Amino acid sequence: MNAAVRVSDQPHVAVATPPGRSAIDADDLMIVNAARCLGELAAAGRAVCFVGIGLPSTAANLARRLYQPAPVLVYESGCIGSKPTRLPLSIGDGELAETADAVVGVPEMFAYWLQAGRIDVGFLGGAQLDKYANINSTVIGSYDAPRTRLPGAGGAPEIAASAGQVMVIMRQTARAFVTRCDFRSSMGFGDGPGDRERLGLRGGGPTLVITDLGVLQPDPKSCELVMTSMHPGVTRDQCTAATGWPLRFADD
Amino acid sequence: MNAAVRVSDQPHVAVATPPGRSAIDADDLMIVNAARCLGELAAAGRAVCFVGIGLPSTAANLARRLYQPAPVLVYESGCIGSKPTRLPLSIGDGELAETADAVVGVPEMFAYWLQAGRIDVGFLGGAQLDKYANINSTVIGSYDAPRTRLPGAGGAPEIAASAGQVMVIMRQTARAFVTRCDFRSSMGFGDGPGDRERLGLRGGGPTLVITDLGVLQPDPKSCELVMTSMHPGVTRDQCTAATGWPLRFADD
Amino acid sequence: GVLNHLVAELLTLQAAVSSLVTDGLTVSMEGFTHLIPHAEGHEIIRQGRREMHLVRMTPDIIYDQLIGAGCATRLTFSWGGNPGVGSLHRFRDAVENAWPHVLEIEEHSHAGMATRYTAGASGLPFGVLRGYVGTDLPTRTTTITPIVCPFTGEQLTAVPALTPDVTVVHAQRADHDGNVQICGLVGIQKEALLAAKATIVTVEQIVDELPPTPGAIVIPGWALDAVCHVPDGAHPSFAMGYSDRDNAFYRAWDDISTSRDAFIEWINRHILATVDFAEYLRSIGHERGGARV
Amino acid sequence: GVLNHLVAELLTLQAAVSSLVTDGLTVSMEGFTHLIPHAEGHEIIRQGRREMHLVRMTPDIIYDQLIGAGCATRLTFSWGGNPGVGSLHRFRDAVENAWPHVLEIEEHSHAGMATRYTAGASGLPFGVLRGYVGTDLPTRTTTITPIVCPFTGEQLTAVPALTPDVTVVHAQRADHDGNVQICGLVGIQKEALLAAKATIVTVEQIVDELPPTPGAIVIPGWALDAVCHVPDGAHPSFAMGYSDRDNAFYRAWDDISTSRDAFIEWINRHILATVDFAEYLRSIGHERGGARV
Repeated sequence: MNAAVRVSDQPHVAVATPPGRSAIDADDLMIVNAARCLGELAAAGRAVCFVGIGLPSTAANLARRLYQPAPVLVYESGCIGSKPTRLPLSIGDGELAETADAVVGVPEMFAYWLQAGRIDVGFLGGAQLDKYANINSTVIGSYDAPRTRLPGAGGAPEIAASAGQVMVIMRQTARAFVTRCDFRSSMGFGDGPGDRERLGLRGGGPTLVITDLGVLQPDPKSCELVMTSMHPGVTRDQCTAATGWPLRFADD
Repeated sequence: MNAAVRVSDQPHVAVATPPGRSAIDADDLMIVNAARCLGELAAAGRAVCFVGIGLPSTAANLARRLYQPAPVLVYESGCIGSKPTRLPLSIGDGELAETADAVVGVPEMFAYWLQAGRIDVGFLGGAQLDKYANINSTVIGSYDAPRTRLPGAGGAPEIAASAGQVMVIMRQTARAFVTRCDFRSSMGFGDGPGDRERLGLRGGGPTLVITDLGVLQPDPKSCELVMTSMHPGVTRDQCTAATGWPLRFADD
Repeated sequence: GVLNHLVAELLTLQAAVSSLVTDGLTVSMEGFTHLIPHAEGHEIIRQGRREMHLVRMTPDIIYDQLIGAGCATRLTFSWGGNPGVGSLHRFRDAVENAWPHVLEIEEHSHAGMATRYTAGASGLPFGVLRGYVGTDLPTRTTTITPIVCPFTGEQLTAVPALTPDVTVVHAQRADHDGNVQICGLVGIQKEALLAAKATIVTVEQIVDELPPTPGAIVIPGWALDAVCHVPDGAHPSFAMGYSDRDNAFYRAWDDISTSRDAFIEWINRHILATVDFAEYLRSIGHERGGARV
Repeated sequence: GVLNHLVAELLTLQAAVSSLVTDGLTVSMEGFTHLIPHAEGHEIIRQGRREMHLVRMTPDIIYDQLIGAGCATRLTFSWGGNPGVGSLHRFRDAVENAWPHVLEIEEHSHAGMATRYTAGASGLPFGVLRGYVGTDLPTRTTTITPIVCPFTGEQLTAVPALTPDVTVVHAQRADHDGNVQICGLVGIQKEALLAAKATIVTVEQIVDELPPTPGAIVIPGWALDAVCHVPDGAHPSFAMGYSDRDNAFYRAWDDISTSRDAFIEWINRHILATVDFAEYLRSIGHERGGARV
């Protein structure tokens, strides 16, 4: 159960749905966007995905149905190459094991498959995201006297460290897209360019943040997340208002 | 394939059979003696044995047929609780896997089962044994310009380190029972009392050396191997002549 | 094992808990998304254990109940949510409000917990991983420290072995020697068992002979201590081949656990007022499916 | 894999060796007592590879042949005997007499080799074990060094990861995507494969669908490079379910390999003069049993 997938599991930080967008539309948009990206990666032969339940699982399964070559689904519960016929309700769903090419134990999953660099794409989400794509899924407020205690890091620190690339799926709000995370549960680009290399992280880090308003990508030079596309009908003002740092747009 | 079991695999160090003892008798005596010891350990609930092919496997299987509770046979090829109906020819014998309670990979065998201290009894043998029960199964002569290159340590260093106790099975000759091993492939009591503790070895070390002439055991104080019993018809002179160090006898 | 070296003993769960689980112990109850040993958790609540150090990758409902019932003073974990539903309210109430009392936490990542159990199972004092780097976890958790590769000079992370006093898991089957077979998602159970000083395994079924099963692992009885026959003992989790995950219960737990009063009433009625897990299952109106293999 | 990321390619063994195994590489051919990839060893001899660094826990007949044929200049190993028979004469001749040329050796224990492969498969630069302590191995092998536990201060032993350029194993079956199934004694094969930069797997059989099999493991094709159909490719070793160990051959090898002349003649006649492993098997009069599953 990586923190990635619990976009809907973060209580007390739920986002009020703004006028003109329904919750279902937002999720669907994010799923379709993520699935399309996975299809492109699969075509390039780089789509072994580490997925959990929720939007990433839905997106990965959608991509598996739509694209050939299909992405390979790896669930952190131990299933490699699962091909579920229906969407699983939990990462412990029997269907995931029954349709997998291989089922392995948890230590092997994290050591031989994730840590060794065999995962092309990891998914993350959380309660807070900062402009360097660091994520908080641990605590709102101080660690010792939390305002809201969240579930914690789970698989996220090592997904963020070792996956070939990381896709973040989160609803975009000023409360969630913050200047600085209250706690850094997983590392994006740290405090800016060069931090990943300096710390010896082998994975490529975040490449896409897929939101209900559009897509953000890290600027190749500054590593800062920049809005690179917006869904039809979404305005720059909407995006700016939904972001806690001074948001840049790619075509500026 | 631990070095333990290749009593018959050490070429060029074969022992000329002395008058009055046939090769078969010698092996049989050693096997029966070892089986009896395992039976006693099983009765005390301490007989999970790490065995390889050869005399230890024969002895352990004999004990398994003779005693109740029976010793548990663990083969380093990955078989836990094997109950072969015929004596296996190699530790890769299919029968060992088919009759095992569990089959595990080699890393797990050495880490979770041997290193973690779950093995009560390990067996060792080799080309040379010294009075502190250190064993050489690596090389006769110098390492860089060997007179005889032997197979090497195999599983022996960690069996010697981690098994609850070690039984050595070797034919007793002055050429094999030496003052100092040319190479220390596995550790008995090192250079004497306190060495195992000092080095942090968790297993109890050698408790019995079963030979074709009788049994040697380490003196509780000096750790030196002392002849504690002789087979019927074997004389002290025979034992002394077959030992490269000044051999002591338990009832001296 | 501690009770008898060459076999595991077949015991009632009541007897296993009362002989092996005492106040103040470090206890791990594992099962990653599958085979969560809920019956054992209930029995510990029933027997009123206190000041336990609970260890588990995903605390889940099983530890929400133990924490809310006041059994634990310390928790080592990596992800504490109600999977697919949301918060663990009793866990949050303990951490946020110290109710029913202070809960000290030691927080890791999944990979770190897996490394710690593996070190424990291997008889090593620590394990090494590429982990935690760049996160705030090492600033809050003292059991995370850098280590340098003696060959390459590269800096990695070390974590200490987990060696629980008692590990508890649920499995599909055992035979009369206490050899235990786990099928499907095998999770971290083998490592958690082999890392522990004492072990309890609850099983769906006791069989004369373990059927060879694709994807199953077997832990020999001589490496275990107590085996207890508790059908459906993972509920609301599941045992592949025997039961399905009770997703409705996971959702219902959100309501039950949100308020302290509702929680206390539920614990009183369904755990403290029942004698065992079978009666608990009847008390919540749960029908057992029975073996489907 | 290096050839194509999402699947393993089904190739002839000749093509796999010529594209992936070049002179001077570090090559591991694993199979602990079972599934020893002899066909691959032969093909490397046939293609005349030189200056290889061979890695294997138990060099066995497969490396005796490669060493005697002059393919190797370096050997990393833990036990070099002919199991149940005696010496590996070509290995001994190389170490004792530098024939056909000097063979540099790097000697470990089984536990150390297993730890090294596991570190390699895990993407770690080193592994830790309780090993080698009190032996003379650390004085002769530079890749054994002490390491101190950062939590307890206890001294343990570190060994560097093994990351072969190519790992080769033999297995029972593969499907058309190159997913490989290994049954029975699974040894160190998974770790050796996952530690390598490139991989070749020879299999007894290519099937449409891998049959669920108790005790089997599967390595997904996307984690492998080349899969080659070579029936009985482990001979004189065996593939559980397909063939038995040819104990007579192991004994016969003692005579064949004792003298340089007899060895050279055997290699010329049975490996260099045959085009592939099937012809080799006919040349030694070995009848294939075929699948017995």
